[in-house]
Amino acid sequence: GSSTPSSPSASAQGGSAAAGGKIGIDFPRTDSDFWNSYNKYVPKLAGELGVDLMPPTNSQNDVAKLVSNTQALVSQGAKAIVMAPQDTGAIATTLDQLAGKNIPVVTVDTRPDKGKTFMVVRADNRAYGEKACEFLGEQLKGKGKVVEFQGSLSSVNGRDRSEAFAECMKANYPGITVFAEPTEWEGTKASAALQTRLTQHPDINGIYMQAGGVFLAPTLQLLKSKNLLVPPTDPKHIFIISNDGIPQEFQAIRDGQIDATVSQPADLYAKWALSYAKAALEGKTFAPGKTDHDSTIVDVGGGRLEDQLPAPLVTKENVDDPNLWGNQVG
Amino acid sequence: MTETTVTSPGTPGGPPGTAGGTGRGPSGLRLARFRDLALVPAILLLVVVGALIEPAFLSGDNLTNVLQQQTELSLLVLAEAVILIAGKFDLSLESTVGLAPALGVALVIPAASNGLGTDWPAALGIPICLLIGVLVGAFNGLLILRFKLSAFIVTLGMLIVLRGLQIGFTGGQNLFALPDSFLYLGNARWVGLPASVWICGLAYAIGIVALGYFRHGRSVYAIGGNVDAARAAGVRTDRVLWTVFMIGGLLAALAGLLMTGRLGSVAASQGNGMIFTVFAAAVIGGVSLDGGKGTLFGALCGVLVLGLINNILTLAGVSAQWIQAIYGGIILIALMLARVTSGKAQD
Amino acid sequence: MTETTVTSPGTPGGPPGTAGGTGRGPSGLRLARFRDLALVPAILLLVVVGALIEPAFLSGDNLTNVLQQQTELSLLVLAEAVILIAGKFDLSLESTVGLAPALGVALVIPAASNGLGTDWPAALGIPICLLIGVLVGAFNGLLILRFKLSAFIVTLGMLIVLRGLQIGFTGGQNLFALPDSFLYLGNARWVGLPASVWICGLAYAIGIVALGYFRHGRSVYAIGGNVDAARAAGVRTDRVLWTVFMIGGLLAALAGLLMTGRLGSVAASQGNGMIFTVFAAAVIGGVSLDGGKGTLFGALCGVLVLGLINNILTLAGVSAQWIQAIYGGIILIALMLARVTSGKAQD
Amino acid sequence: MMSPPATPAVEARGITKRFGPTTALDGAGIVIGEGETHALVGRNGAGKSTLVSILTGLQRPDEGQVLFAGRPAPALADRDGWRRRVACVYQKSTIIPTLTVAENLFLNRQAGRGPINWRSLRARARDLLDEYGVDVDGGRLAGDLGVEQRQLLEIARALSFGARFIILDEPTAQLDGPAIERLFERMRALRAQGVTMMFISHHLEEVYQVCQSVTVFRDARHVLTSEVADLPHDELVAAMTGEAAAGYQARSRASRSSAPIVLSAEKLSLAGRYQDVDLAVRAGEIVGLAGSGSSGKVSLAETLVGLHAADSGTVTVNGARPRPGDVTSALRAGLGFVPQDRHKEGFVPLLSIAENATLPIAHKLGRFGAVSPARRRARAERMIEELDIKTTGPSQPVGDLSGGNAQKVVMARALADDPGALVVIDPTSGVDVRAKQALLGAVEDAAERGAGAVLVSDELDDLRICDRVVVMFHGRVVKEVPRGWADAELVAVMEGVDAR
Ligand SMILES: Nc1ncnc2c1ncn2[C@@H]1O[C@H](COP(=O)(O)OP(=O)(O)OP(=O)(O)O)[C@@H](O)[C@H]1O
Ligand SMILES: Nc1ncnc2c1ncn2[C@@H]1O[C@H](COP(=O)(O)OP(=O)(O)OP(=O)(O)O)[C@@H](O)[C@H]1O
Ligand SMILES: [Mg+2]
Ligand SMILES: [Mg+2]
Repeated sequence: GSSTPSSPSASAQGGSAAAGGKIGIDFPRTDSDFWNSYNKYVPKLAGELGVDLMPPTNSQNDVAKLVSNTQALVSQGAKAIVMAPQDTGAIATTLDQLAGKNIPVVTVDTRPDKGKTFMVVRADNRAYGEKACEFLGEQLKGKGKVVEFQGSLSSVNGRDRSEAFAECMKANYPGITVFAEPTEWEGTKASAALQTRLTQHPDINGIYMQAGGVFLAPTLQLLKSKNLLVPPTDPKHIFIISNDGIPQEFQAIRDGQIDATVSQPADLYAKWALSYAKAALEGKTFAPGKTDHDSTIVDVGGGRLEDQLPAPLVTKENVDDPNLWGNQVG
Repeated sequence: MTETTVTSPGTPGGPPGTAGGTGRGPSGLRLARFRDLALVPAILLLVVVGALIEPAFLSGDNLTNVLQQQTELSLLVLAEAVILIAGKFDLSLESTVGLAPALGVALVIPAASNGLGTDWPAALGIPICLLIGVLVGAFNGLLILRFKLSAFIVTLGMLIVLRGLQIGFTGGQNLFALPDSFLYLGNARWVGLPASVWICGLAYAIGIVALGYFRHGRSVYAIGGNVDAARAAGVRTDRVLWTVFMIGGLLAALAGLLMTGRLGSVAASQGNGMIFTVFAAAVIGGVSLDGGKGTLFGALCGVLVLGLINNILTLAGVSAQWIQAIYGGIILIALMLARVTSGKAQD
Repeated sequence: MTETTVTSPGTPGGPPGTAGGTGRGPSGLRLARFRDLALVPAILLLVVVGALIEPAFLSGDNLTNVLQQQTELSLLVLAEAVILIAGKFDLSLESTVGLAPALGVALVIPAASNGLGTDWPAALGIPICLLIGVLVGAFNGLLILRFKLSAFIVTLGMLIVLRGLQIGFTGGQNLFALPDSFLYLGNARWVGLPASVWICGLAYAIGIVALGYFRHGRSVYAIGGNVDAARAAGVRTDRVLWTVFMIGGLLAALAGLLMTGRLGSVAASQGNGMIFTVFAAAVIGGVSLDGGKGTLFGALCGVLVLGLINNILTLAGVSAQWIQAIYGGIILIALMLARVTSGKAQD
Repeated sequence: MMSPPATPAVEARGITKRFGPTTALDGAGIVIGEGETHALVGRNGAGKSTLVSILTGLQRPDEGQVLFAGRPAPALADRDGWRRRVACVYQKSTIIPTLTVAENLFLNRQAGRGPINWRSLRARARDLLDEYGVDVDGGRLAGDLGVEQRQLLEIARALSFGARFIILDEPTAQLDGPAIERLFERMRALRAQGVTMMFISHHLEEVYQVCQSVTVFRDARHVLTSEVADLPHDELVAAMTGEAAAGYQARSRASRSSAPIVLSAEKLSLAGRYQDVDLAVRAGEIVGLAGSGSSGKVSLAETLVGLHAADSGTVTVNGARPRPGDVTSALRAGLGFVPQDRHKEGFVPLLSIAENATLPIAHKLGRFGAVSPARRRARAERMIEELDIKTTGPSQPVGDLSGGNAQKVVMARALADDPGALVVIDPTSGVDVRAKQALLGAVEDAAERGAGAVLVSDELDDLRICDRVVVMFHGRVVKEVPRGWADAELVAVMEGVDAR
């Protein structure tokens, strides 16, 4: 039998004999606003969902650490694991080992290249890139120069966003020149690149930053010092779209400093990751199709399921929507 | 085999243009200057290449950008160069770059903006930031000099601890709500140039004069060259070293301050991974890891080389896929060029 | 002031470091052993703490995990320790960890799986991987020994270049279609223990015997201690150093091989940032950055200390927010403990 | 014990100092009267330099007390206090190689509070160097100087402080005749100004030349203090060694002109160092190589062993032609080598005596590249015994040995392989009388076993064991002096007075 969970406490179908058991969770990193919000939602939601959560481990963006953390969680008795492997290839062996021990795994944010997972909870990163491309393309009416702060090439999310953005630009807006700046997710690199680029091409009129948490402040600061932080009505205005959905981005949208962001649902990540892990322990199974929470479960090949959560585009119109996670944290 | 040559100790610790003679006899003086200027051909080459690739390269605006983007790095390199000349090591500078302004900011901003809730007067922000730098340096000095621990591991441990503290008390959040004083320094322009460039130039000028023309500065070279001999000559080696560590921390905090102002926030990862670049610039600039050798002017040239390479690669729009390989390749070539023009073995 | 203590020039102006590492006379041997065992109290303490915090700590499974997780690190530490003892530096090891297996894999897998399209026989994968390690070491040696460039900057440049090459030809993609041979080594168990643990144990055993009881091994110490004296005593210093660099590259490639097998893919960032930990482990284990001093056994203890700290912190479920600060703090404490129990100044 | 008039200028009482298991000083003391030049002598490792480091405040004694003019010495941290009371030429270099000569001279007193005036500093340095007759450019890096010039620098620096008490720890060990004479004149002038001095040397005749009183240490203890005039040479040696003295007698050897040539140089030239040198050493022969400052003798010897590659000409060792500039192939051809600067090229300070001494023969101490620690130890114990090295055992690091004993280890290393040819540079610098005998004896033993030796030295005592002395002057061989020379004759040749 299969079901779509209608709520976290959906009734068990596969018999709840195996229900219960500790859930181990590994946090990928603690030095970005997005992940910090996620890290904060997890224990809160675990309480609400009635999940028996072990003390979370932290792999500090290092897959080797993630592997050892997982092993430690298992030896401490974890019956299900939630993780967010930032390096999607290097986790394959671990997933196989966990599968061998019948420990279901829910991955958040990234889809492992290989290996068995119970569910992948993520937003579609390619969609981020496409949304950003479409937004800028429309605002600039298909003409102009755009600077793109790429993430690290060795991160899937960065690569997905970059590729989708580039493909969409090429296909739909050939009149827009894109300067793709490699930043390794570093604010200083982005700031330096933008400064250089603005000197070289003073007529730049669009910016796509792949991570607002890292690039927002440096970009605004630089534009301010160049007197380029002007309202959209001004012809000098540079259109900026960001990814993440942190409160500071919302504030910047309200202030007219940036124009849009794609809200990456930190709260939903936490909520559904825990729900699926719990469901796995309760013996439930799922099938592709629409869910009751505005998302779709898709089969990404080999029977691996992925719940693609909605990642709304936030602009001045909907920036005050209280449902956005960025409006729920301090 | 090359074993026959006598590896003569390279860089003189001499003050620029004065007694810093290497080599032998009357041509020694000239050689010494060359060594200091070893990177100048590399810099010239880069400038020519830059101008060919992109006319905008030579615009005053762009060159100012290059300078401004390197200010924080160059302050760290200044700090590290002095510490290396004194024969020690400091890896923890890169964490101080993040921790000092983070604490300085967190203590003065309201808890609602991720502050610590102490709400101290905003005017204290900068002094606290600098003080923290000095304290970190003093603590490093304590462990290294009193407890006789290895500078490398002490500061490696501190690197981790300080970064950890920053993540700990900010909960890993970036601090966005900066007091105006922080923003001012990172953004103001004085007489047409960014304030940070002036500050950095001043710091180097003071450093060059102090290391070149003052007794305590010279004793840094003496200590790095042979600490026992320096002690025998009456240099209070521990005191000088301690001071050097504290100045290093101070400069790192200042760099953090400027970076915070320029980027408009304190990232939890501010400074992360910079120490490699700091060492690269210092060593490329002729500062020896063995101590006692190198000049601040050389170190500054090292910073410039790296800054120019970065700028040119950005202007040239090199593909993200190959940028790192090319960057590394150019550094290696610049090194070999410096080696060939200076004619000295490096160390 | 601390000037009174042992480091003062015994016979004044003595060659720096005379009073160093080992003890003197008949009891000298004993003291020397103590120095080697300096970390043992720290290790014991960690084991006790681990057992108290979490009973699962002492389970065979967990201890095996600790060992297996440290195998790649320990191979790198072995390589770096030998290079440091020889008085040189190699930062590029961490890039070799990624590049060597990446190239080895990419040359044998089909283009569809992100391979280079050469489709060489799969059996060549491992030999190519190891060969690349050796070649990287040989190239480092060439620049450092023939061109007399500084080991620090050469290998720093190589660190960047090699990583850049890997990103360049893989386009930043992970390679996960591994030939079976790669997977085998990282996953097989021999007689109850992971194959990688055996390999690593064997490498250390060979290293310890070679450095302790073989002519070429001893000459590594002689070179690190005083390269001129070693040369005057007829040691072919350049040849030995070159070999040391090549072995270092080989070990790094081997470490990359094991890591690839264990993790089931070659990540574009494989090995990134490891070099800090490598140095930390080596130096905590008593290997001096000045050369000529330290043992492989000590270095292995350093690896174990770091591995145990990691494992205990994970088991203890320390809050993600503070884990780094605590980790760094414990390293500092372990160092001081080693200092106190060995009673020696570190360097 | 002589009781000096009034309060002594310097007094050390009951000093004990231990380094781990080694007791360097055991309740030893010294009393130096105001204005006198006082010699401190003793065998290598007697504790002289240790006393120096205590008298200059570099080390704290475990027990005992130091008094200056009757008042306790300043605290160890008070470096300025020490510097006002005592200046010192240390036995081991305190020159900072990365700084210039001028700056080394005025280290830590380049200027007062204000900025340094480099021009005037260089001028002051030039004056000082001229005053001491040191022909060095003040702008050169000290690290580029030879040992000799560095030693002169140390002396000039110490004497220029204007301190009332000066310690000279083996200042003459690296100097040639004229330089020593200049130093002595200087010392006499200082004494005339009432400066108190403590002088350490293994050349006992120097003690008689410049000192009024002498203290002897033996095995870390004070043995005697006496007026120099009251103490004949052999009694002094007996006090040092604890046994009746016997002067070293060069042995007579029948040098056979039919013996094979084991070491030769043909038309050897190295630009700036020496030109067109021919040299042939037969088995069983010891050839001295002498010449005063910058004669090129050391460079020549270093070329023979492969430390330099000659510009032209060939070197032959035991009939083989080692690769120029390759020490290993020269050693493999059967050469033994004692380098000039033992700290630079002689030993690895952290490694044990056993390892240092067997470094060139490691391949013979086991199979397949292995080195048997037991055989190494046995070898080393034999060497320690043969050369009478004062040590706690073969596993003691050489860095912890006193200067003379370290030199013996270097000699042991050279002899380890029973070399057919031997190149020995300045073997007895800083070595006590007994050790000197042991070292020269070792060279002679080697010659008797059939080795041919080149002995580079300016010491007439050393050269006496040579069958002939080849004298160089400004890079050329000027004369060959057969055995039986008179001191004055040889010195004249070396100084170029006699050169035709
Ligand atoms: N720093 C040290 N550590 C260990 N042992 C030392 C140290 N300094 C000196 N010693 C030992 O103390 C003893 C006395 O050494 P010292 O250098 O004072 O002798 P010395 O009389 O100056 O000999 P020389 O004439 O050879 O210079 C020697 O046995 C030496 O090995
Ligand atoms: N490393 C060097 N580089 C350049 N010149 C050198 C070097 N070493 C020595 N010389 C010069 O070569 C010449 C011969 O030096 P060498 O040391 O052989 O003479 P020497 O006879 O030993 O003199 P001394 O008695 O002063 O030691 C001298 O003029 C010296 O200054
Ligand atoms: Mg002595
Ligand atoms: Mg000489």
